[in-house]
Amino acid sequence: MTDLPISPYPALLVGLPILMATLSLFFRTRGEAIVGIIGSLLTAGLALIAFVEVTKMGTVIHILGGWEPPLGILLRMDPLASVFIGMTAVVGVFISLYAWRYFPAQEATNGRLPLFWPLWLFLWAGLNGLFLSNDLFNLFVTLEVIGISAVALAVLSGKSPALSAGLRYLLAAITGSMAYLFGVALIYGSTGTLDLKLLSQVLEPGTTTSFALLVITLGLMIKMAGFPFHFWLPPAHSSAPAPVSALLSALVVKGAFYILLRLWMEVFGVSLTYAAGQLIGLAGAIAVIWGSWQAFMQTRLKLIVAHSSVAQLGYLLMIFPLIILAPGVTADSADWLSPVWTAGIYQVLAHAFAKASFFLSAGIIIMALGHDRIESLRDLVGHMRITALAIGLAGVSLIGLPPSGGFMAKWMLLKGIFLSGQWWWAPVVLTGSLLSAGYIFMLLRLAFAPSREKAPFRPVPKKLEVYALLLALGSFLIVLPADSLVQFLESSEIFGSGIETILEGGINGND
Amino acid sequence: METTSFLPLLILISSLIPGILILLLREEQAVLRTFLNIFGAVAKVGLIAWVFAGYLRGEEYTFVFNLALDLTFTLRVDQLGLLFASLSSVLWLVTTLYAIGYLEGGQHRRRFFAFFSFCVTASTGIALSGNVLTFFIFYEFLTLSTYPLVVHRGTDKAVEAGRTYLWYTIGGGTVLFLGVVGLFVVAGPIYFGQTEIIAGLISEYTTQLTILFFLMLTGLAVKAAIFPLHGWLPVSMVAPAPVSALLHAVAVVKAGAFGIVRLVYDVYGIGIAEQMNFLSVLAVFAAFTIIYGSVRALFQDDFKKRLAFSTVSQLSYIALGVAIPGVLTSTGAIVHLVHQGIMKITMFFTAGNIAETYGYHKISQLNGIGRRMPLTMGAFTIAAFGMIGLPPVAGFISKWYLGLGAVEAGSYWVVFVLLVSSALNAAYFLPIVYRAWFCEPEQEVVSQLRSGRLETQALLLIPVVVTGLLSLAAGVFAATAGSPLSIAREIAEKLYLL
Amino acid sequence: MSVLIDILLAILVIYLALQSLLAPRLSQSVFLFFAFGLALALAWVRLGAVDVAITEAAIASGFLGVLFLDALRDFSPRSSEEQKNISTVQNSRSRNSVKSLLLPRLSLVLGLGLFLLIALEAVWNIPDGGGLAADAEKLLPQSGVEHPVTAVLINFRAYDTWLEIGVILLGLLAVFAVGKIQIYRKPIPVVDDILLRQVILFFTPVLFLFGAFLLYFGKTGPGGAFQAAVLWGAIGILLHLGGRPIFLLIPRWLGQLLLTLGLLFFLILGFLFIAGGATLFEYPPAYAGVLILIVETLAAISIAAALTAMFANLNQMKKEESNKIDSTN
Amino acid sequence: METYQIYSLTSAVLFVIGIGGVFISRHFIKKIIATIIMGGGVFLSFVSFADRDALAFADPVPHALVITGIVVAVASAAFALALARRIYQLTEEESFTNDK
Amino acid sequence: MIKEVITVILLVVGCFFFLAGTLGLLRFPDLFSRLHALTKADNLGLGFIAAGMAVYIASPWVAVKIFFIWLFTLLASSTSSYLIARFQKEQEQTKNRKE
Repeated sequence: MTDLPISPYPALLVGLPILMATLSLFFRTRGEAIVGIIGSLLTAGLALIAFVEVTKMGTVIHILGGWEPPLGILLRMDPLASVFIGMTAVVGVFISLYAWRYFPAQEATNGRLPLFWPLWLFLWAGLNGLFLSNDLFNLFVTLEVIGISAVALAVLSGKSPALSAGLRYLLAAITGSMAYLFGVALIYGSTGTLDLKLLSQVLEPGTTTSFALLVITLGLMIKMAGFPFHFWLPPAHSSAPAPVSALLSALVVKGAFYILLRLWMEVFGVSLTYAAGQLIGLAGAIAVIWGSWQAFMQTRLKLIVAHSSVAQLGYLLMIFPLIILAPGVTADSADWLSPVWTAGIYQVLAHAFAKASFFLSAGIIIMALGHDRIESLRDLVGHMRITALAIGLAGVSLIGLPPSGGFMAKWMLLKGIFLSGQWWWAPVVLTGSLLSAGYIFMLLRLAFAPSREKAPFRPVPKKLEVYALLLALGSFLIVLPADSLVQFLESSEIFGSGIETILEGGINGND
Repeated sequence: METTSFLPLLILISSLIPGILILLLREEQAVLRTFLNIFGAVAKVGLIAWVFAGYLRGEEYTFVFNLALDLTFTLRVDQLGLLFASLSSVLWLVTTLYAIGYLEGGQHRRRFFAFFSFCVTASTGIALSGNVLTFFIFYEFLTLSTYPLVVHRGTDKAVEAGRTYLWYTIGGGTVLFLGVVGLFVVAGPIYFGQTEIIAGLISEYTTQLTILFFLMLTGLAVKAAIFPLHGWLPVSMVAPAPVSALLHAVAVVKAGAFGIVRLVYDVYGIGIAEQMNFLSVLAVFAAFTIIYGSVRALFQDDFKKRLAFSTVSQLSYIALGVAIPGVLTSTGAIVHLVHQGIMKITMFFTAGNIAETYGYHKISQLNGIGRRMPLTMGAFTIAAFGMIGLPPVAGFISKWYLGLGAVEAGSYWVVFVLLVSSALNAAYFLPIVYRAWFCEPEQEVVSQLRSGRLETQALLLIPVVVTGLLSLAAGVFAATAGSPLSIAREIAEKLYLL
Repeated sequence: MSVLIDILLAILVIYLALQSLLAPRLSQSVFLFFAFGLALALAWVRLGAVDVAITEAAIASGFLGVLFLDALRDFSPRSSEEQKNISTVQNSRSRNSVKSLLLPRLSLVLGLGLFLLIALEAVWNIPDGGGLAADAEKLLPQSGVEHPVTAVLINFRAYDTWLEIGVILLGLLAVFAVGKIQIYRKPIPVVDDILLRQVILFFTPVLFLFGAFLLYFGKTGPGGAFQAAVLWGAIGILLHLGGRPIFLLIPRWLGQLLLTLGLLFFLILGFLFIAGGATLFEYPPAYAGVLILIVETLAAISIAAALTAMFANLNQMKKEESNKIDSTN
Repeated sequence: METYQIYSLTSAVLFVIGIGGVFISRHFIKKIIATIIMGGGVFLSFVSFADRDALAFADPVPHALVITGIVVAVASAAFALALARRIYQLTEEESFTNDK
Repeated sequence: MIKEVITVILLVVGCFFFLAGTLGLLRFPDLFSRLHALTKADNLGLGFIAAGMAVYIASPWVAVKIFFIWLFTLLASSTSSYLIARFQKEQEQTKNRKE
């Protein structure tokens, strides 16, 4: 473990945003924004340098304080983590640029929201910390950093619906972290270590481990708005200011997913059963159908987009039943694993780009209209062609039409579904696609329809539209480097691996 | 597949880049836009001609880009693809000219021409795609790029038509998606022409491959407008005439028909398809669609609607030709792909010209129009005769080969279908011709578009004359080397030699 | 005997927890919560976790309790359960909805019961993992402090602790975000009570000294930055209540400095270590003791400032209408 | 029955009470109290497991973790309280209007 | 032995005062008298218990610490009950003025 190359970047990736966040507190509104935007650009630059470093050197580590695990904490930046960090950086920098223009432009209607920048940089540090962390308890702390800053960002507008949604979100987040932490306590009690790597060697199946897995999974499901616990997401995401909604949807929920993936794959392999995978897949499938249907029924743009997040996260959960092999199948013979992993990564990436773009576009529309009821989107194409194009592109990626990243994800997912013989997930994927096509094209239809008013849209800064469009394009461009990206990820230990199960033992239930 | 060539990619880029550039231009920059359009169209025709020449010399053009795992994006030149690509590029050039004239002074021309270019990019992409994945990518891309064209007018009716169009095509696309992924899983990444893969697997995976065939066929049948999946086509003729021309002749329906040809000939192979009795199902549906479309066309008074139902009927000739195994029917099917395109585009241009010049949309208004627009109606008459199947126009050739092939294959009922449909074709086209030339106009209307000695604008007139002549030439010179027929025949012979 | 005490204490803790959730009146809830915190602190002592006991009593029960008490002034005296009953009497339609809620509630309770049984089973059968005591004992001499808990907090797992200081600052920012920072700058009425003022003046140095003692003592025994920080934070809260809101009395930049000092110093120190070729928070062994003391002091100052500011901000968030003020009967 | 067992069982009970409280209680303040109770259960389990081997040198790591955890939990609770008070200030609502 | 006896006596007496104070808190009619019972009795009870502990441990330093604990508690509880009383009085005055 410790013979991997040591690099300072992991520590800097967490330290730098917090440093800038803290520094920004010393300034008033404008200065704070300047420090904030510089901080985001620096962090993004650092993330890209670190990404390049990992592509060259492979996994790098940073032993904090020089104390090796199990006593100390180790930051590990493997290809999987670096892809998530890179994604955060790219999406983050666009959202930062957008926010830099958005908040001054919105000052007249929303008033000043001075704390955006420090909170966002804290959030960024938390996300980087989470992706890098290799320690169960440290993951809890980063989850809390993310949770508090995310909720604080969500309530920035200070309006009562946002506050109410924020409190709901916060309570869900605290409950989730506490459930997670209870699992950590049990794991620490039964193994005496918190380091993921060491845990994977010493963890033994048993009631305690299974229960720990159960509470950890439940906790993380609450945090990532997995199906029965999705109730907090739509109000919280839809009532936040536009750049914040984009951050919450594109990045924050991915954090919990990342931990879930890491823990299931790296740590809890011993106590997973086929049934556990099927159950979590079922939760995902219901989320896909329910979320898409709810999105279809909404009449406010941001609510549509928020419900669509529930559905898109459902696809992520549907990865799990495919990676947990049925009894009797070995990971060597399971040739569907790499498509499924590719599907997972692409779903994460495509959703991050497309959803961020979508929320930014929604922000632009609210700016132009003063509200986001969709019947007022009439003739959007005529008046705001860039935004219309961005919505169209992002929507195409969400539906999963070629040649978008979403298409890559759906293709690989379907392929994995067929190859693994678990064909019963296929109708879910297709129904989800059709339903999402339904709500996306409902928007497009309105966008092309003739307007009933003379000049329905107030002018908005063009740059905002361009940032949203670039993000939407990003959800297409990610397909181009797919081959090298997958090869890069395959050098990560867990990418492409599967959990082999035996017939007996492990938990039988999960909800 | 050994040598990588960027030429096929260049063919796509020649319309993609102008499209993107047009989107970036301002609405007022009409001259630059027109230049880009025509430049792209001419470049595309030139490139395809070059590639065609190279191909005839025996060179191979393949462009491969590996997306991820075994997903590869492949463009490859073969005869069938080239035939379709040349058809779309030539007709695109013509339609571009027509559209420039047709939309002069209209709104949102930037958007129109941009998506127009994307649309042609997609259809040449379909033509040149070397494997099922690439085909599917462009197939969906085509759906998306035509949507803004269908709703271009922005009226409630257009938007509603766009919705119908999308539901049909996205639904079809989803079914196709399922089939394509399934095929990938069962047979791996199949390149067109590698029929031996399926042949090797068919005994082991009979059920799966049968299901997948029909899934893909259903997906493709939506665009090919085979009954009962044709509903979008008559509705979406609310679009401007160039778009209808594109939808009905060049791009969308042809993509469906072309896909069926590819599926049967180059993926499953004609032998397997016949052996598994896939084709008889297709034949029955195609035959029914031919009659059904003709009967529906008979009762339309709206000019474009009649043409639309005629398309439904005519397209199924291709499917029918594919469905009856034999060199002659295959030749007929492939050549009809081209012929129907040329003839139908002429007809839509005619309808557009009449509507633009005199504002007539109904057939009952067309009395005596031939005297006022002789060139336009002349072209229409040629095309109509072709559709009915009178020699020496192009349509005759296709029908002849189809009928001959059917006799050869012993499917006499097909001959009967062909005869009935020809009679119906005559029944709904001849009255138009008759009205135009032999009826007295009820009132004299003077069009503002009528400038100088020309019966309408030059840019509207030239395309229709050109395509009218083309459809005549395709029939008259059918026997010469390089004509669509000879190419189609070569393709068909190759198919059956294997 | 000792087992009996433990069982009684455990029952008391559970009873208080249940009661604080079930109490019909909000004020009862809050007071029972206070008691719960103190009982839990006793449980920590029984388990030999004196540091945790101090932290629990000081922060979770003390500071949070004060915040809850302060919040009580806002909310109406009746709890929502009663209000719901009133509204159901007024509105028969919502009574139906209460009835329809009964089934999900019941299933939720049953589910929780099942969950409890599994949880009890899981904690009862927990295998003995050994823990890290041996590692910590071995490395303790190199850490620069003698008290193992402090060593873990500020040295072995300094990263967690640093993030935690960040979380406190973040919590304060979040509270600001809710209250729209302006509230916090609003002057508060000065209390003109001589007794209160004198008592506060008396307690200020006492608390300060005691905090400093805890901080320094943390090196060798239970105590340390967090415990000290709460005491110092208590000074700020007392001064605020006594009409001397520190953050309004000192210049803005100083307030900001106080709030961020701990986090910044800790981080910049870590960056300096990196620059010197080591890793983040890798103290040079020779200076570890001194550096840890400085880090702890500054962290304690920052946390104290943050707690004060949190309280001050929450305190001013009260509802303005006078008829809403809670009377204690 | 050992001391640690009593408290580890207590911790499980507290955790479940907390979870139940978060979902069933209606008033904001009670929901927040419930999260703290839940946290209390979690922290108690950490330390009670550490107390198993009655060595002279108790495992300091769980103690440190719990101190960190308590402080983090308090920060979140204070934030939640601020939200609750602000909501009440603006709307006079003391609980979520539509249940769940 | 004698030390233990003295400790027990002091603790019992302290507990008695606590009990009395609690009884007063529960039984007295109004706020002021409740406060009265609580502060007086409890502070005294705490004093006895503190004294008992000091005797039991029998170390001068600890005794000083315990004394300070008692002193601070005394100060804090008397101040707070004074404040509660004052708050109540103000409330009543405003109520009267309104009526």
